[in-house]
Amino acid sequence: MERPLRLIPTEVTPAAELARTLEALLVVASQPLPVAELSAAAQAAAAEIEQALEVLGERFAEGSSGIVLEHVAGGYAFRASAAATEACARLFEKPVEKGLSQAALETLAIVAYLGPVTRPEITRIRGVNVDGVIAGLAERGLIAEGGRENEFGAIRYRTTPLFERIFGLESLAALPRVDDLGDDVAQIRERLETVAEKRPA
Amino acid sequence: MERPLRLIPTEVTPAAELARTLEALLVVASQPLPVAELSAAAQAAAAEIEQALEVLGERFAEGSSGIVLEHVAGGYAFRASAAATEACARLFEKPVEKGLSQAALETLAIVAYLGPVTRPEITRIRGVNVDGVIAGLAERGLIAEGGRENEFGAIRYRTTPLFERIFGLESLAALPRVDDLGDDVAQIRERLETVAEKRPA
Amino acid sequence: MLAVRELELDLDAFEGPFDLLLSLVLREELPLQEVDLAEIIIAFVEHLDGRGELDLDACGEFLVLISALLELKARAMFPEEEAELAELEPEEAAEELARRLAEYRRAKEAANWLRERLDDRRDLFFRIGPAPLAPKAERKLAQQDPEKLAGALRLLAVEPPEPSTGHMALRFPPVSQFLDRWRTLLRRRARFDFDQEVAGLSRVEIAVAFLALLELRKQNEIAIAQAAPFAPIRISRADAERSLSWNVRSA
Repeated sequence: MERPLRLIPTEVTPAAELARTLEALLVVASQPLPVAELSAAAQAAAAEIEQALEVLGERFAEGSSGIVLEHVAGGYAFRASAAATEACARLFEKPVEKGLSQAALETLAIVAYLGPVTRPEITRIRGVNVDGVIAGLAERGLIAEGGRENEFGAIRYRTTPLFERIFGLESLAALPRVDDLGDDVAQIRERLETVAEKRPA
Repeated sequence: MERPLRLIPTEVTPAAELARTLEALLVVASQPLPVAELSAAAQAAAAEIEQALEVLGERFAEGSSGIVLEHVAGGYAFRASAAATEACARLFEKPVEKGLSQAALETLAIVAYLGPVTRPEITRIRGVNVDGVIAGLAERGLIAEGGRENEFGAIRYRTTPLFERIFGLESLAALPRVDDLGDDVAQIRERLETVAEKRPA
Repeated sequence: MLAVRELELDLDAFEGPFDLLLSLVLREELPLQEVDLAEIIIAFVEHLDGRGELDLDACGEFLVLISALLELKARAMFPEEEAELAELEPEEAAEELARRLAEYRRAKEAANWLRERLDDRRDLFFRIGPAPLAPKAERKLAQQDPEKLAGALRLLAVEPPEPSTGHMALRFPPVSQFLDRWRTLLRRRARFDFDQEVAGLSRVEIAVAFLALLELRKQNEIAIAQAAPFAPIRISRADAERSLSWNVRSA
């Protein structure tokens, strides 16, 4: 250390000390840290951790700090404030440099909602070959292989923590429900039946 | 964004804003950032950057924050406070590994029984490049450099006290006997080298 | 009248007149899975729109052709459900199709949501990877048995077997060579007989060729069938089984 350790003689409460410890953990972590991990590393109860995180959430908030604490991908992590986006863009690459194609987003959606899911299953839903799209998503680190269907079965894919981070999801459970399309199914069916009736045998 | 953007109606001075921008850049960086890079990214003069860094240095100082701004060779970077060293060590602790790979075990056996021994000698006996294995064993602290063959000769390796602890040996003299391979170290070495020569390349 | 068959298409997988696409598909030289049928429909509708008049005959012809392609594709996509689909009553089939369409609608819906989310978030920066001054992780090793060291040393003292020249005669071609060969063949033909394709090869080559087939099967690229022991081994593209029988039946 270049600069000598400066001891500042202020009273430090245990809560404030815990908050500092969490700051330290969060600034060196390479991934969002779940409460359980923070609790194990800081040797404090989960309830205390959550309290300290609340304090930190106010200190490191958009509009009052360049460092922002966010609850993402099942844990807590620091990111740059939105106000500093332009400065960051001059120095760093964006997490998703180029936009994602419609095909990539649909495939990603299927993996996120139905994962772990195999390539044939995705093909089935999308109706076109998805090999290239899957390779692209895997290369970007948005999806990863997650075991096989069975010993010799097809590889299954799941989304990664990076996916949750980029899309700002606290967890996959934060994805909105899209199964309220019941009316549509009935309508589609009705139309199909009408067509079927008119088809010459 | 999960949490609504809270606009805090405080006047933000340009200097304070610059400091926030630097905070953001430093929390995203994966390497120390030199003043020139900070200056280019934040679009501010070097002198302003230095001033802002001074402010940040006081805010993120040992004893008053868990995040500490450090000036290292390559520039500026955040690190964890010294007070949080133990918590950080627990965070980065890896699960205990059960055993060593066959390559590591063979190399370690050669160093233990024949040491101190040079890298070319180990290579000759094992018949493959051992650079990676040696680096790994050294990183784990199981072997260490122990002088040179002669003034300009190859570095010799020997086992460490940690090695003895892990293998439950009071000293190297307590290694299991390998009389079946030869009467002394010189004989064993010769035998291993002879066998190695016969191996197909 | 608008000649539907002359409709010029510019798709990802195909460029040329609709008629050529049809014949390529029927000759199984263009897998339908690669073709985005929605694009064809859009091309047709745009073309129709450009003419400014409604050509009922052309629409009728197009509907017949495109629905045939849709059915072909649907069946090719789900070869494993061959029996299952064939046994379905029209109403059940309609229901199944509706269910799948709904599933696809959901995927689209979810994709839209993800796009909006990405638009909100993609300008936010965070560090990917380790922090510059992060502590280094220490590797810890469990207690070890010193006998392992003696064992490792003894292993190094084992005399190698006398060099054998037996392997010189056996030249193993790489499996990848046959993987390429089968894939190329399957792009041209939907199915082939294994025995025919390996005629004249050495036993080792035939063995490697067969290994390549097993690999393709594992990847779900092909189906392997043999009517009885020692009968010819038939290989078909995993997606091809259904379309053939459908063609035969409707011919």
